[in-house]
Order: sequence, then structure tokens, then C-alpha cells
Amino acid sequence: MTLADLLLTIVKIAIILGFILNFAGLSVWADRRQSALVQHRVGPNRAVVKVPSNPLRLVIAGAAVAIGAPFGFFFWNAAPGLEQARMTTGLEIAILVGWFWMLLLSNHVRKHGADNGFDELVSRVPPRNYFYGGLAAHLLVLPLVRALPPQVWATQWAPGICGTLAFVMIAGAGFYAASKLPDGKTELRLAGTLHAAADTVKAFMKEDLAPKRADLLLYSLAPIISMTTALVTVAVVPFGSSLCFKDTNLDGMLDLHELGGLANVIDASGACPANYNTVPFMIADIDMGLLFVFAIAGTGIIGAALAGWASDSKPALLGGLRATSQMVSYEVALGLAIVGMLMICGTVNLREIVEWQGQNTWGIFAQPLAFFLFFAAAVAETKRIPFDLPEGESELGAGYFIEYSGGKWLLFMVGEYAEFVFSSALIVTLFFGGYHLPFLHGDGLHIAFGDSVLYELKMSHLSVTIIHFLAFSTKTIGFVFFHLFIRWTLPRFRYDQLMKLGWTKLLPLTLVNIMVTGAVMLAIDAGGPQVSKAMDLVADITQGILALGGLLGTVAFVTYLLEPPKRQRIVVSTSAKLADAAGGVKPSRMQA
Amino acid sequence: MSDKSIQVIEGSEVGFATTRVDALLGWARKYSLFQYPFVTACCGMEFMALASPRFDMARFGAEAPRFTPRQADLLWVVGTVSQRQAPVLKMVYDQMADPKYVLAFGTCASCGGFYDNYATVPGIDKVIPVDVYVPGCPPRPEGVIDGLLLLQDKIATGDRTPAVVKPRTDPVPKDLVSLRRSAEGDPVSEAG
Amino acid sequence: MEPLDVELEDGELELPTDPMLLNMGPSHPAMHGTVRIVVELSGETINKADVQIGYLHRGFEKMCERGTWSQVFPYVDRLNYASPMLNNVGFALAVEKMLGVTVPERCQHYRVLLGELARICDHLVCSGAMAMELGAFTPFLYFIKARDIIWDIFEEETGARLTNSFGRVGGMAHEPSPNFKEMVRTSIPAVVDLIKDGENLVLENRIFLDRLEDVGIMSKEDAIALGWSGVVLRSTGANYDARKHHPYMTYDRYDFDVPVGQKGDNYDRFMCRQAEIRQSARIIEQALEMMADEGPVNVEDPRIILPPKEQVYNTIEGTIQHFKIVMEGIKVPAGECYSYTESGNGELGFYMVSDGSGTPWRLRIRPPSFASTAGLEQLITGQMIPDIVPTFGSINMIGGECDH
Amino acid sequence: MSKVVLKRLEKRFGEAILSTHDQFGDETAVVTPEVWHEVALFLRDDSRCQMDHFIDLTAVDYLGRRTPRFEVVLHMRSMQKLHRIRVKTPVAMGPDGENPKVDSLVDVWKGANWFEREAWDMFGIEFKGHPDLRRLLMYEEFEGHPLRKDYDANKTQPLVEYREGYEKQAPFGLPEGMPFGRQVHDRWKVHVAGRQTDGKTNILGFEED
Repeated sequence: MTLADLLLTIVKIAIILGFILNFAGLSVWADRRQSALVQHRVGPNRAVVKVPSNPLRLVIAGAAVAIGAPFGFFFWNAAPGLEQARMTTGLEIAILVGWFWMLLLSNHVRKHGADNGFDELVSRVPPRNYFYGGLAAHLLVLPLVRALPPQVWATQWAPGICGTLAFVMIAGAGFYAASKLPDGKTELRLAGTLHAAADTVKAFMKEDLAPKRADLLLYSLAPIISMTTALVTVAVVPFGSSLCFKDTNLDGMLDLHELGGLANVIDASGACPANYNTVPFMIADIDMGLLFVFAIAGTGIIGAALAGWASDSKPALLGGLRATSQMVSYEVALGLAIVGMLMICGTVNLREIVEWQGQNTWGIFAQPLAFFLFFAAAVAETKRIPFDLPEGESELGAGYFIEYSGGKWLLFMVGEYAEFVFSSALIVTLFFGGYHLPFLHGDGLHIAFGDSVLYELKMSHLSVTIIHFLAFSTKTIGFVFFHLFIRWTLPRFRYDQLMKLGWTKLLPLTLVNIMVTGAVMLAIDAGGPQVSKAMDLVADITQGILALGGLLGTVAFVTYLLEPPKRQRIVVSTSAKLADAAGGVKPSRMQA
Repeated sequence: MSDKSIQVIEGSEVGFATTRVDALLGWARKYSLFQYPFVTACCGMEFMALASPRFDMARFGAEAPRFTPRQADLLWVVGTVSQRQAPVLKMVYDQMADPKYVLAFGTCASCGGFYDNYATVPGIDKVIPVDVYVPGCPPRPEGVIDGLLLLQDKIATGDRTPAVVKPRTDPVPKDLVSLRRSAEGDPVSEAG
Repeated sequence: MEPLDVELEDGELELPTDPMLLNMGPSHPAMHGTVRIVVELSGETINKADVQIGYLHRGFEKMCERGTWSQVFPYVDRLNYASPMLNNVGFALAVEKMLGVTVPERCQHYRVLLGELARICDHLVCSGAMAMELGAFTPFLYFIKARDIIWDIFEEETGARLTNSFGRVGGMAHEPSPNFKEMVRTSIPAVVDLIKDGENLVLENRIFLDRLEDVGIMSKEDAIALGWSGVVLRSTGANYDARKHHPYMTYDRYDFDVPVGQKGDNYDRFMCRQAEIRQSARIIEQALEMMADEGPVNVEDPRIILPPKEQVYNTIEGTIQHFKIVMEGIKVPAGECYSYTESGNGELGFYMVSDGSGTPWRLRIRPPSFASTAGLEQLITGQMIPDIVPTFGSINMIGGECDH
Repeated sequence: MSKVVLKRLEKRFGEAILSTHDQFGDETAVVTPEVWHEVALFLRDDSRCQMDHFIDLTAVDYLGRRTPRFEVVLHMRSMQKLHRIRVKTPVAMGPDGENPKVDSLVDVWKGANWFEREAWDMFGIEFKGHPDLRRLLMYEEFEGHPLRKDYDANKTQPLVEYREGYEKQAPFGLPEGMPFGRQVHDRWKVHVAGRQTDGKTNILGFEED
């Protein structure tokens, strides 16, 4: 391993662990904000940091310039063959930033009043209309750019101007936001996520109690095992496609000076050309990927079992027993559920499974039953509702970690939430194409059904990689929220029902799934080239459905978010009325 | 540990670094009050209202219930504590990890209320120390939110003297209905 | 741990085991804070259970012997604190039964209206808390949201959200506010909508149904012998509702049904409550139609009802009358009397012994959930630990009335 | 309406029925303690009565008003016939201040179990034949029976330690009552306060140290 490899690995670990841990923290917070969702709103959050405004202005404006600069700078010397893509990208980014900015501004002005004429002008249009306008512009740009004659886009200045436009929009938004900050100090609330930060700091500084008769060594070891196993498993999940660096000295190793030689364009398959070094976007690209996951996740059981036993507490013991039997039982179903997928892909390397899905179709279409089985078993493995019997708040208090406090308990919680972010990532990798997006290939957008090509757009290697990473993150976050919704809605099982479900329903179904998969695979093999060609077309159609569904879903979601909440006037409370009649009482700072 | 940090904040020889750390700790504790609801009686009904969407305790970071005292920071004593219940309360309090705060929710928890007889403990401060008393039988959720904000203030400044929430009325704009009031108006936020 | 050096005979492969004693409560999330259940476990199955109550014993009956009859109202509020108005009405009716007075018809409808609103609140709290303890948190939020709407009405009418203390002997503390009918008319559909939202989340849910069905079964005969009443009794198939079988106030004039279960398991209890909410809404609709807009609310008896404030301040008779009622209390004829109403949990009875003075000699409350909690032991023996949660939730033990 | 029940009772038990009345519309029979259990059984099983629905069992203390001092009161109801009836029996304190005794009805109605335990707890009436006559609402260490008229309503008793399982443990706290005194956090000055637990006054006196 060279120094460059080491450096890149450290960066990858930082990115992936940062993603998992941060998102675990955020989902803890989101988990608690359910009552706000029922009320169709997200309430004002109280955790606040007061930051001097001037440095904050610098940060915001600086960030805007730093993000926007690449567009303004690099787009002027576009790589040959990529001009059209650069132009489209620049315009789309400019439109995206434009409507988003206007929407936020309009909303802000409606709530807090206008500062100047521009504000008033912007706020005349309702926030939702900006979104609709932006959406229309987004869609309009695609055919427009393609309709332009090559004389326009094949020059250097067309992509340059579009890039500059994007830069101006981003930087403008940043500067305008900075100017909106109040003088003196600004209160940062960050949508309540600061509460998660407060939780962490507080928990680490809390007194660490241990029961008198606890086995101190095992008692301390249990949370560490629990968390480490949850974090280690992430190592084999691909967070994005591979990066290709040019191997200038042709030694097959990645050297430090070669880090600058990122490939400009690669071919559609996503594989690096010859004489290029491949750096996959995962911490450890090992061939036994999935087996590693199961091996480590199986170790996680020990954490819960030890915690239950070492605590010297009856609820903890019951919780630990429940955790052990539940996780062992569902581990079986979990493992068998994906055997069908492995048979189809012919590998246990997660990166290769994603690549297979990219070339063919997403796992959910290849193995629909397995998805549901795997999902149920994965929820059980992460010990979340409806399978949260080991914690069983209303039965056992807090289950196997009932005696833990402070930092050790935090490790359990982080472990649990990291586990469930990870299980979302695993589900996305196995059944939802991982980082792959429909029609997005290594060399750009390529919408085609069978042999008929509908739309084509070349993209650079770097932008495809970035989009892949974003796609993976978004899918994972979506699944994390799905987990949260389940937790908010479903009641929990009883112990015997849980066991029955695991052994008499999930396990036989996984076996049936394996057999059916094998039979279908044999049938396809026997069918010859005709059948496999038809299968390819079907795969393309599924990709089309996914793309369309994804777009419509996104639009519907944003529209739903922008919907003004329904509020009914029912009864005015009496005390409010009394105060009103008295002309209102001046609020005074509360005193002890 | 908590006591030390409090003393440093109030003492005269305060190093810059210590105050910074203490301020951070105070900030973190203030906005991350995991609660142990010791709910016994009528006030529990208002406690439910407090946790529900209209009043939405989650805004203050004080709603995550931990049903084991080890992991809780804030002990809500909600309702009457009887002679038979008091030892349980003491046990729960003893099992909590420092720093721990106690909020007496309602008149019964504060002073026994009108149950002045053989069966009732006249206020939980006969058994455990209390940080904030919220009077009312039961108190309105707005009053409890005032108490919570008061407690947060006290945590931030390291003040452990018992305090009582005083009654107050907030001005209400003419066209504001009660449902919207907690949603957007949040007049109580000024105190926090 | 003991070393396992026990000599095992052929065929004897059992490890030496002791049953485990597990203590749930009194401060336990599923025990509503006031009950302690000591269970003897074999695995997760409950061999024996001992239900211990009294953690919220506040000396209600002793306190009542110290004040006047009217001073009992605030204490009554806090018996079944999920539906204080029903207790208020029940106690007012009890004293009126001894006094031999009947309140005007408008007041009867008004009492029915407020009482049924309180009954809806009671059932909402019970069902919501039960779902929450099973892990489904969102239905609880919907139900509490619906309850808050009803509490707004109470606040408008009585000035208090929860503990109203609004009943009076011989009437109510105040006549209905001018927009009372309109408030109820607009609120009830909103409440029913929210309840539907919450129910949709649980009633189509296999897990929820599996947790409830065939758990905590009580036979009809046992329920009757245990003295159960209200929803828990009706869920077993026994048809007894004081509003139907021994009608009081104007209940005989409304058209409503009494939902009755079949098996007496948790599911039946849950469904009976939900069905009863609909019936209460029906009663409310009819009572709104029947209630007159004008007319007296209180009885015209100066020995019972406080005079208006103008008279108290301006006339000597008014002052004396006010003083007599407040300081000495309403003189209730000597004797004993048992009066019962259908409260949120069942038959709420008051057995009163008066010695003719203004203070009760003995005021015994017959709390409905006391009897149902007595049956809890039978319900959970043989079940598993998690079954305690829905079973305890569905019998709706309210500490205030159960422990007096 | 329920007169028929009273008539049948009088016919069946004759002299053992001390009196009957229907004040405020509640049919009542006062019986001697000797036939208490028998009356209950008869009321439950008789085909014309069928008083199968147990409603309430309690006691009343008529200290200084009547002898015998206590009265045990039973309410029941018939599911089929909708009768309601109240049966009472006077019970007296024993010669040396022993607790009054009466037969238990647990074998007649299961529901009587807790009601009798409560009556024992509150009034100190012993139910002969009750399977498990423990205190119900108060704790085991509580002395006296609070609802008796000679128990002062303000008389508090020492707090006792929380018990694991069934066994008793030693009480904690000051022997003369609750450890009264406002408890505050360590940093704050500890106030000394006293409350007289035996008399009628209960004034909290605070003192700076």
C-alpha cells in the first residue's frame, strides 16, 4: 500500500464514518420530532448558538464563492466533447439555486417582513410558484440545449457563460443571505440539529454509574462491542463509484503525484481504462464483502448479551436474553434472504453486486420477495420497533442497557442508530442499486430502451462520481426515514409472536425464494439469447419506471412540503381572551 | 463533578478555558434534558398534553423519555406523592446519575396541595431536593413550559436554588387562535 | 453463580431452576405510576401475580368528612381525573337524591353534554395510552390532539382545562356560555376525524390486533362476580349500562346503543371504548337539539343554591344566605343513600351517610376501576410479561379513584 | 321495585332480619352478623333474587352515635331482574379493644376480596375466612386504621423503606415522623424545619442555620 492509498483510505474513513455518525445523531433527533409532524409543522427549536454575525457572514459568503467558483472558473476551458454537458449543468444549477433561493426569501419575507424593495418584489409571488416555475425551467433546459446548433455550444464561451451564471447565482445567494444576518450576533438553530450535539456533549459528561454487583470488566466492554461492530461493518459498503487516476509511471500502484491525474471521461461501463488506477469509494474492497458483514454483525449479539448479563439487573437480564434469541433467529433469515440475490449476481462483493444492478436492473425487481424478507429481518437485527423487545420501554424500562448511564449508554445509542443507518445503506446497496441511478452511466446520461436511444448527455468522470455519492446518500436517508415512520406507527410484537414470525414465516419463505430463483435462472439459461434480450428490454423498462417514479415522487414530496398547513379555528382559549380584553399584558422576563 | 463546575462559574478566580468549557456544558445540559416522568396522578393528564403536538415539549430538547433513572437528567414529579410512594421517589432520585434536576409539577408535588392528611407527603421537597416548582392544580402546559425555561436558565448559570414559576399572562394578537398560538407566536421564547 | 455439579440421573436433564420474581412498578412506564405488580416468572410466562395498589391513596374519604357537602366537589374532580366532569355530575346527583330535588331540564341536558364530552376524553386517554405503551406512538398523539379540542370547550365553559369543579348541588356553577352549542357542533366532527385517523393506524394493523386478541380474557360470570361495570363488563358480553338500565337525568330520552363485546379480551375492551365514543357523539347531537337556549339552570331553592352576587353584596338576606351555605354547608337530611352513575370506567357510586348537618358523616365512593383492577391478577396469570401492558391499559385503572 | 327481595329475605330469615327500610328509594335490610354469610349466599342463589352482580362492600364508623360502633354495608345488584339492595350488619369492637369480626364473603362473590381488604385496612374490621387479609391501600407498617373516627386525619406516620419482594425491611427516617425539613441541593444551606406530627397543628417552621 502506498502513501497515497493510505491517505485516500483515511479520507474515505472520515467521510463514511462522518456520514454514518452524523446521520445517526440527526436521526436520533428526527426520531423525537414526531409530534411536530403530526401537527404538520416543525416547531421552532430552542437549542441555539449565538455566533457573532461578521465572521458568520464571511463564512457564508466564502462558502458560496468556494462552491460557485468551479463553475465560473473551470467551465471556461471545457474539455472537448463535454461542452454541451457543461452548458446544461451550469444552467440547471443556476435554475436550481435560483428558485430555491427565491422560495426561501419569499417565505422569509412573508414571516418576518421585507427589508427593501427587492424583498417586497420577491414576496409578491407565493413560495410554491417559484418551485413550479423552477421545475418548468429545469425540464425546458434539457431539450433547449440539445436543440441549439453546434456552432453555439461547441465554442468555448457558451459553457463558460452558463458556468458563470451558476457562479453568480450561488455567490449572489450567499452574499444576500449574509447581508440578511442581523448586526451583532446571530442565533443559529440549524433546524434543531443542535439538540443532537447537546445530547452528545451532555451524555459524555454525565456521571457514569455502575451497579454495585456488576461485573465491571464485561459491563464496560459490552457497549464498546456493540458500537464497534456497528461501525466496522460499514467498511465494505460502496458509497459511490470508483475514481480513476492515471498511472503515469505504469507501476500499477497509486503514487502521491498521480493524485492529480483524475480521468476526464471514462466509458459507459464505469470501469477505468487501461493504465489507470482504480480507487473504489469504499473503505475495504474485499471479495467476501457480505460474509464480512454477517460475521461482524453476528458479533454484535455478544454486546447485548453481555450487557444484559453483566448489569446484575432483572430487566436487563430479560432484555439481554430476548436480544440474543431474537438476533440469532433473525440472523438466519437475514442471511438466507439474500442468497437469491447472490445467485443472480454470482458474487458476494458488494461493489460487484451494485455494478450488476447498474448494468441490469435493481435488486428489488430481481428479488422482490427477498427485499421484504430482508427488510423485516434487518429491522429485527437492529432491534427497532416492531422488534424492539430487548428494549421494550413499556415492559422492561430500557431492556438490556437499563443500568447504563452517561458515556456508556451513549455508545449503545450511537451503536444502535449507526446500525440502522448502516442497515439502510445495506438495503439500498442490495436492492436499490446502491449508488446507481437509472440511465446514468460512467460516461453520462444515456436514456435508451433496447436499441432506441431517446436522450444522451456526456458527463465528466468527476461529476458522475459526485452524483453517485449524492444518490447513495439520498437513498440511504430516505430509508432511514422509512425506518423512523415504521417506529412511529407500529406497535411491538410479543416474544412468542416474534419467534413464530422468524422461524415459521420468514425462514420457510426465504427457502422458497431460493428455490424459485434457482428455477427461474435455469429457465432463463435454457431460453437462449432471445429470452436474455427480452430480459434486457424489461430491465430497461424497469429503469424507466424508476426514473419517472423518482422524478414524480420528488416533485410530489416538495409540493407536499410547500403546502400550507391546515389549521382549523375551533375555540379560542379563555385565558387568551381575557388577556386580549385587557389589552394584553406586557411579557416580563420570568423570575424565580 | 457538577458541583465543581458550578463553583468555578460562580467563583472569582475563573480561568478563561474553564468558563468556556463550563459554558459549553451548561449549554449542552440545558438543551438535552432527558426526562424521567414520575407520573402518579391528575397532573399526568396535563403532562400528556404537554408532550402532545399542540404544546410540543420536543422543541426544548426535553421530551425524550428514559424510563430508567440512570439515563435521565430531569425528574418530573407529576402528581401527588403519597406516604407509600415517597420511598419509591427517593429511590428513583438516588438512582439518577449526576447532574440531575427535579421539577415539581403541580401543587401536590410542590406542597401537597389540599390533600393535607395522613396519606400524603406535603411536597416532594420533604424527600428530595427540587429545582423548580410549578404551581397549579394541574398547571397549564404554558406554565410548565415557563418552568422548563426557568430550569434551563438555571442550568445555564449553574444556579441550584429552588425557584417557583410565577403566574403571568402573555398578550395575544386579536386574530390568533389557540392552535396557532403555540405554533408560531411562541411568546414564551423571549424568556429562554 | 453456583457450580453445576449436580448429579443427574438418567433421563433427568433439567437444570436446577428457581422462579424469578420481577417487580413492575410502582414507577414503571406501563403502570401509570401508581400500581405495583410483583410477578413470579417462569421464562416469560407469569406463574403468579400480586397486584398492589394504594400508591396514590390520598385519603379522599377522610377529607370529605372534614368539609361541607359542597367542598367535596374539588376532591371528586380528582377521582377519575381523565373525566372530572362525570364525577362532578355523579356527586351532584347523589346529593340531590338525598335532598329530593331535581334540577331543571336545561341543566340536565347541559350536564349530559358536558358529561359525554368528558366520557370521550376518558376513552381517548385510555385507548391512546394503551396504543402508546404497545409502542405505537402516533395514535396517542392523534387522540391527545382530539382531546385538546374538547378541553378547549371545557376551558371556555368552566375556566379550567381539566379539573373543572363545575358541578354544584342543585345545578351548575354557571349557565352555558352563549356560543356553547356552536362550539360543540363544530368541534365534534373534528374530534371524530382525528379519532378515525388514529384508529386507521392501529385497527388495520396485524401486530396490534395480534397483541390484543385473545389476551386477557375474562368470562362473563367472573366479571359479574368481581363487580365489574362499565366498558370492561360490557366487553365480556354482559349488558349493563346504568344509563340504559337505570336511567338517570334525561338519558331515557336519547336514542343510543350500548356496545357489547363477545369474548372479554383486550380487543373487545378497546373496540367497546371506540364504539362508545361514537355513541357519546350521538347523545351529544341529540342533547344539543333538546337543550333549550333559555331557561333556568339551577333549582330555585335558597337553601341549596348560592344567591347571585348582587344580592350578596346589597341585601342582608343575601349575605346571610350566602354565609349560611358557605360556612355551614347545605343541610342534607339525615339518613343513608347510595347513588350511582355511569362514569367513564363504569358504575361510579356514592354511598353517603348524613347526620343532618352540613358535613357528610361518611362518604364512601365506589370506584369502578377498583373492582376492575381487582380482576387484573386473574387476567394476567398465565400470560406473558408483554401481555401485562395491553391488559393493564385496557382495564383503564385510574389511580385517583382506584386508590381513593 | 326491589321490595320483593326484602319480603323474601324476611320470610326466609325471620328474626335474623333486624329491620328493613327504603329511605331515598334504596331498599335496605339490616341483618345480624351471624347470618351475614348465609344472607349473601341466599341473595345470590335464590331464583327470585339472583343478586349476582357484586357492587360494593364497605363499613361505616358510628363512633359516639350508635352501638355497636361499626356497620358493614353491602350493595349488590341483579343482572337479570335489575334489583338493587343494600344489606347491613352491625358489628362491635371486642371487649379489649379487639377488632370487630364478621364473616368474609369472598366465597360468595370473588369481587369481595379487595373490598374486604380495603375495609380491613381502613376500619380494622376482620373478615373471618378471608384468604389474604393484607392491607390494601396503606402500607404494612402503618399503624391504626385511618378511616376510624378516632384516627386524626393529620396524624402522619414514618416513611418506610421501599420493599423488594414481599419481605419487610426496617423503617428509615426519623422515628417520630417523616424526615421533615426542606431538602435542597448540597451547596445550599440546609434549612431546619419541624412539624408536629401528633397534634392538630402542622406548621412548617423554617430556620436559617
